[in-house]
Amino acid sequence: MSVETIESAGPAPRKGVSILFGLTLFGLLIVLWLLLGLATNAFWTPNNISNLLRQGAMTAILAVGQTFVIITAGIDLSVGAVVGFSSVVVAWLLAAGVPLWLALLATLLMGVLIGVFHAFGIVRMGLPPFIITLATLTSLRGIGLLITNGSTISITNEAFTTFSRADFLGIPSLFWMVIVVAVPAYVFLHLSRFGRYLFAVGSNSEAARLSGVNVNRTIYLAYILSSTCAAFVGLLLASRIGIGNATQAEGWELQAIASSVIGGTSLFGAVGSVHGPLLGAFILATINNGANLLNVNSFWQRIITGLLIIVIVYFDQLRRRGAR
Amino acid sequence: MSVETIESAGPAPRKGVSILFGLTLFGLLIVLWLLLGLATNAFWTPNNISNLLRQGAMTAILAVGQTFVIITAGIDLSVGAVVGFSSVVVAWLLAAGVPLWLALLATLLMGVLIGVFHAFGIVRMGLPPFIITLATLTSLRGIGLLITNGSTISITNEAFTTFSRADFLGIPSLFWMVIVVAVPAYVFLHLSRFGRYLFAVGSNSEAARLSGVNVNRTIYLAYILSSTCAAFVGLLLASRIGIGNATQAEGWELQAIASSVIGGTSLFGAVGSVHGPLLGAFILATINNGANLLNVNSFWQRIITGLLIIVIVYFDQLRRRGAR
Amino acid sequence: QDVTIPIIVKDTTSFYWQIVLAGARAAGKDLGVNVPELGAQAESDINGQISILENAVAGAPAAVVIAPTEFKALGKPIDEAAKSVPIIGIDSAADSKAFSSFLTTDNVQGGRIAADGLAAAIKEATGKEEGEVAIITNLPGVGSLDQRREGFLDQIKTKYPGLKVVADKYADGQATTGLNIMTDLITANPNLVGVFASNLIMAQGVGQAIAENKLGDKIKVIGFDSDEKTVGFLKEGVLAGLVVQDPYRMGYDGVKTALAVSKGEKVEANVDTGANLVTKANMSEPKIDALLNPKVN
Amino acid sequence: MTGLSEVTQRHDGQITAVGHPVPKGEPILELKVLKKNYGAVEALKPATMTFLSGEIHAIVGENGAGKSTLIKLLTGVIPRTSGEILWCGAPVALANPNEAIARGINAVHQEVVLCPHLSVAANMFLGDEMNSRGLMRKRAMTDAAQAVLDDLGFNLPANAELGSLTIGQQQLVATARAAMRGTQFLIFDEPTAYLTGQESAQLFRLIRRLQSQGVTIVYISHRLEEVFELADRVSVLRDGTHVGTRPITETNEAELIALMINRTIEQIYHKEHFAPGETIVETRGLSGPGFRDVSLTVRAGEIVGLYGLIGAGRSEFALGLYGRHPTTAGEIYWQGRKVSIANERTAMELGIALAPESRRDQGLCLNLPIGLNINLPVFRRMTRGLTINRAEEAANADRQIRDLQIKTPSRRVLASAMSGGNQQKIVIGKWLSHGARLFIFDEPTVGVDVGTKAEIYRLFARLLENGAGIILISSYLPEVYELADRLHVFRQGRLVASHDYRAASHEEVLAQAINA
Ligand SMILES: Nc1ncnc2c1ncn2[C@@H]1O[C@H](COP(=O)(O)OP(=O)(O)OP(=O)(O)O)[C@@H](O)[C@H]1O
Ligand SMILES: Nc1ncnc2c1ncn2[C@@H]1O[C@H](COP(=O)(O)OP(=O)(O)OP(=O)(O)O)[C@@H](O)[C@H]1O
Ligand SMILES: [Mg+2]
Ligand SMILES: [Mg+2]
Repeated sequence: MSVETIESAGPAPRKGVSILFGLTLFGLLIVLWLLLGLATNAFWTPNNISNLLRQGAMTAILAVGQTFVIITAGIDLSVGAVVGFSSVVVAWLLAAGVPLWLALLATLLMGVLIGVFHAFGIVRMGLPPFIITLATLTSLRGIGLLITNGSTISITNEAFTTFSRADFLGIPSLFWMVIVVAVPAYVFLHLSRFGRYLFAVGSNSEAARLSGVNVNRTIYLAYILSSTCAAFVGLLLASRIGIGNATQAEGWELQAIASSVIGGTSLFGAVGSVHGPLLGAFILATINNGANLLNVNSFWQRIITGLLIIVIVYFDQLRRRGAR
Repeated sequence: MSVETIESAGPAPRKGVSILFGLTLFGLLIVLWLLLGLATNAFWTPNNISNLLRQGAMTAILAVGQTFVIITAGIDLSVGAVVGFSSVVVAWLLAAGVPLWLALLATLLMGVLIGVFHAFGIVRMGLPPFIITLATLTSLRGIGLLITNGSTISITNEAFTTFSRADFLGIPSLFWMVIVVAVPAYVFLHLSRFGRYLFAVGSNSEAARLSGVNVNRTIYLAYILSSTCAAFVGLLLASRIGIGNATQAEGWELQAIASSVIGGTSLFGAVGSVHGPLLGAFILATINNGANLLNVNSFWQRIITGLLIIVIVYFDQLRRRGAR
Repeated sequence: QDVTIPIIVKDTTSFYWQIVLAGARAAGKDLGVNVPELGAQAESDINGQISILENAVAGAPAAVVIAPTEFKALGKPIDEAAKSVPIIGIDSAADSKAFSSFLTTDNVQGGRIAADGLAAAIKEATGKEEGEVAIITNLPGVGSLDQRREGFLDQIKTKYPGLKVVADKYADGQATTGLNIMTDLITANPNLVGVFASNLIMAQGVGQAIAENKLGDKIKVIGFDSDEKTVGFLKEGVLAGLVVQDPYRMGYDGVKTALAVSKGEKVEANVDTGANLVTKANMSEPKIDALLNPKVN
Repeated sequence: MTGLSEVTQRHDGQITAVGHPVPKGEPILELKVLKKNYGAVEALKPATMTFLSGEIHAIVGENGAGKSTLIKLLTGVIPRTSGEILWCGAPVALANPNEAIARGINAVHQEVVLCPHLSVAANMFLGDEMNSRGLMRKRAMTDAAQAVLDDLGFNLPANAELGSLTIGQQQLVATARAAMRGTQFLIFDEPTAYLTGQESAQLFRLIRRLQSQGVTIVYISHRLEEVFELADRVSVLRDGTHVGTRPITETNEAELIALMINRTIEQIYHKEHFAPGETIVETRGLSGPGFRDVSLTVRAGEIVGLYGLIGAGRSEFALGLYGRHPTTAGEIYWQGRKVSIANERTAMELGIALAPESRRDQGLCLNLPIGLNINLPVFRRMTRGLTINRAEEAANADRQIRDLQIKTPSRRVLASAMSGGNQQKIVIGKWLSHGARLFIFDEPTVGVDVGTKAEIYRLFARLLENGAGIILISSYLPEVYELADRLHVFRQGRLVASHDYRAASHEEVLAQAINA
């Protein structure tokens, strides 16, 4: 691919450039916010900022999880299905009278197991990540529909459903959850050696193996993290909409991947960060929020989103090439 | 990725093995058919075989187009949207009184242009194929909805709408269309030098370039073929459902990719064939047809489809490794 | 059970169609008929439903009950199918004269009922039929949702000149998107007094937004179809009303009629199974209660 | 000195707990009927060998003889088919690289296997990071890596991204990394392939230093003079069989070559002189990315050699001339006519062929068959109507495989399954079948065995005889020195000196390249 050529032709962004790049994407977000503030009075109201933070939160967490996988040159198409399935599992457990803490724990554990299954398929069965996660996507939706019999399970636990609406220190709890995920994710990816192994495996898995890196364990780690993030988002979704429904979160995998790539992750692996996908997710959320506030026709909204994705990623490419 | 390592560790299927592999996938299809024949009386009725051929046809054509792109180590996520969009375009043109032949031609030409746009984004703007085609996916649905104003356009041209139901020599016309696409596709991919160039670009675009291969033109070719196949399928769909509707064919891109991979295409590029995706598409169609005939609950159907994808690709991997 | 009568719904993954299937299942049990439950995986998947119809006919059943997912598109395939088996239509119409019998709710009428319900609720709250309203549609390109939207918009325009539609939004099939759109509408339109969420998923999402912002008194929401969650919202006053159809009866009577047709009995050509507005006031009436709590299992 | 000893000690501290070094001169690693099959290919037939503690043990053999296979078995990269490996007298499994690393067995592999996206320091510490309380000490690692590089005399920045370095520089990083870790047993698989004389000398000093610290060294090379300079003992592999081990003092080049290829070669640097014909190409003040103001001419029947250190700009000049990179100034005259070469196809149409420097990145489509690789430049010529003439395709591939003695059962085998030297032959073969007036060979004999090297040089002579001109780029001074009719020395992107055939001494040329 020509893209690959371009990416491997010269030195990739160095440390300083990566921070600069993060800043520039952040700058874009700020510019969007300022423009929307000028265009509509409603934008800068505390209420709307809260909404925006809530709306971007779930995609942001999914995108961070997805980024781990993409850095290893893999992909996880199942995350949307895992979100929907988790919402069903937690609703089902709560309806069966399982205590809240146990239901949450069990759902997260199920996320871990799905990740283990993916990595097993990739490492032991030699399946392409695309295929094994596509298969899980298909099957999980089926299992979820079977559990709910094609309908929804209401969640009556008040403590659980009010959580997503709550604020803490004036910031929506959903956004706090982004911080709760992003901070350890940052430490893991950028400061610990496991994060470095993710990059090494994505860059040249043979070299990593020869250096004594446990490549298989690294792949397990990446997929477990992705699925667990997705299960966590499933909990947040269940809390937010108060139901378990297996067909929810359809297409969120593509949104998560898009957020990650907008945030500078390379689908060829070995390039990515934690702050990038977060910014990517909130840029997408801002586009939607802004379009709603400006009462843009829903169809135009789609067209504009597509064009903006192209423009943003294009300028990102330009900047990176220029930075060399 | 470990998969990549496995694939590059030894020789990939040689000529003989590739035919054997094709045969074996073909064998699997035959086994499926025999089993279904035993399990249900309705399966081997001419009527049902016609249905099966019709039902697999559109995915098969999409999968062949997609395979060209995947061989260059790219991906085309837009094909489902192009199918829906084409159905709108042809319906719109026909409603505007454009003669049938011109409407068909214009729709195909639009497919070509979409492919050109993709390749332009990849080659000139340096965008990852995943991103540019994802953006087109989003925007095209928006444009289609804008044209139809969120609704549908009826097609009154009888000649056009009866085509998809017609038979020729006892074989459904839709299946003839598969042949019409597959035969030139086979010549192109396996017998012409351009096919070789696709493989070379997917394997190592720099080596291809230094060997005098016009890498950019090869990429243009791949994406144009994929989009044109999709536009062609859009025509078939419009003929089959008798309307233009921008939201049709949602998720068909994943089905096309899955068919291609089941048929032995490697998502890392440089491995693929024309017969593989055809078999993959008809295996998927058979699973659905059989499940319907056996009255399998539609939720179980999803679960089984997911599991079968894993099993089929796993055994394919095994055979390929064994063949070394 | 030698007699087979498949029922083909639009989307097996939605609660509404599960109720239809439950009715059909019950009829199958009562009448000793084998009833395969078929349907596409999304209401927008026209090609999928055509394939399923083809497959069902290939099994040589006694009759087929179908809820056509799109008016024009299913016309020809149904004509074709009717050549070999009798076809009974339920829920929505199709461009075909080949139906042996037809049991429907008129979705356009459903939209009108929603408009009436919304106007009444607004009047009850503010004393006048005036203000800004919005409509949120689950997905574009879905026949029944289009018809509801059309009926609603038409009724507002012709009968309630005081009501102004300030937003006409489409979501992507996700409750969360409905929720997000609604919170943004609340921000962007402080004077909003009413919303029509034209299917179950949107009613869930929009209801959640109203509940989160505790605006049940100020913004009146009419939903379409019902489940435990939306009935709960209705009780709490989060939703002002729900337009409910009688899916259970459609399924049950569909199979029953199909059996009669296959035996050569004469049946009524058109049956309207009706749509009703449910509000907090009438929800405990026995007839409505039966609609709200169908016997799914 | 500080950097290396510091780090080595740190690793010493970890390793000594694992294995006990054996007294100098005793067997440290023994192979007992060790065997490796790749499917039907017997890469290593049952081999029995002994490595003595503290020695420098060279291994030589033709391309595909099984040298790299042996190394991969010793480092746990691939599993053995049968046989036994004894480490300090006890059998060991060596089932994965970790096990080898834990015992202190390290290798610099033939193809540089590092992570291009990570920094030099990150690569050097990969799998063995410095941590404190679970977090990496990035600064400390960068400093330590820089100290080691400086100590070894490698002028490389530790915080640069590896992918931004040339292959040669990457090779140095791999060497530094292994040296930093290899405490007991260190294997070099053709380490000098991408190094210039000066760097080679540095490497040899490093190897001797490690030996004096008690490290056992295994050294694989196709350059016999290196073997005689360094080794204590030398083993020969032929077709996967161990045909003998000699103390270095009891053998000579002729004997080794005879053992390796089962026949004798009177002269490796086969050189025929032809009267120079018309000028094929002339550059005047050509500049581009990585090179500046280069003027030279190539005439029919002559070899023009380009010599320089790593990064001197020779490959960039070649790529510029070939149209891969845009040139920014200067002119190119092709057979007296001014031309502009905007892309590779223009160059090919004029009659230029380029066998590039990196076979992995530029030369080969590794996961495609050998036949397709050989035919890639000539498919256009084989097209009849719409399709390719399959018979012609097969015939051409088979002819090149036969002529170049590429060791493969079939043209359908993937290029990735070939040994390094055989891969190089595929790259050359593809340009021979294309044919041209001007051949640019960039490091054509990297990793190629003596026998084949002589074949390739003979091939050059045939090309010259047919009226072609050759630009030969090599970092191996003897090669360009012995072959080039005119030798140009590059330094920092500029052509700094030119000599006629053997007109200057080795020392002079080297000094000009280094700018002493
Ligand atoms: N992955 C593989 N699959 C199949 N055969 C292989 C593979 N790797 C190497 N071989 C074969 O094993 C034999 C030995 O190869 P090896 O790489 O050990 O040679 P070598 O002595 O290192 O040669 P060179 O001097 O060219 O590097 C060759 O015939 C080669 O083709
Ligand atoms: N695309 C580029 N743009 C600018 N400079 C480059 C580019 N590619 C390489 N260089 C620089 O050009 C110089 C010449 O590199 P080149 O690879 O041509 O040297 P060389 O003499 O062939 O040495 P060797 O091949 O032995 O490493 C190096 O300093 C390199 O970093
Ligand atoms: Mg070797
Ligand atoms: Mg070079």
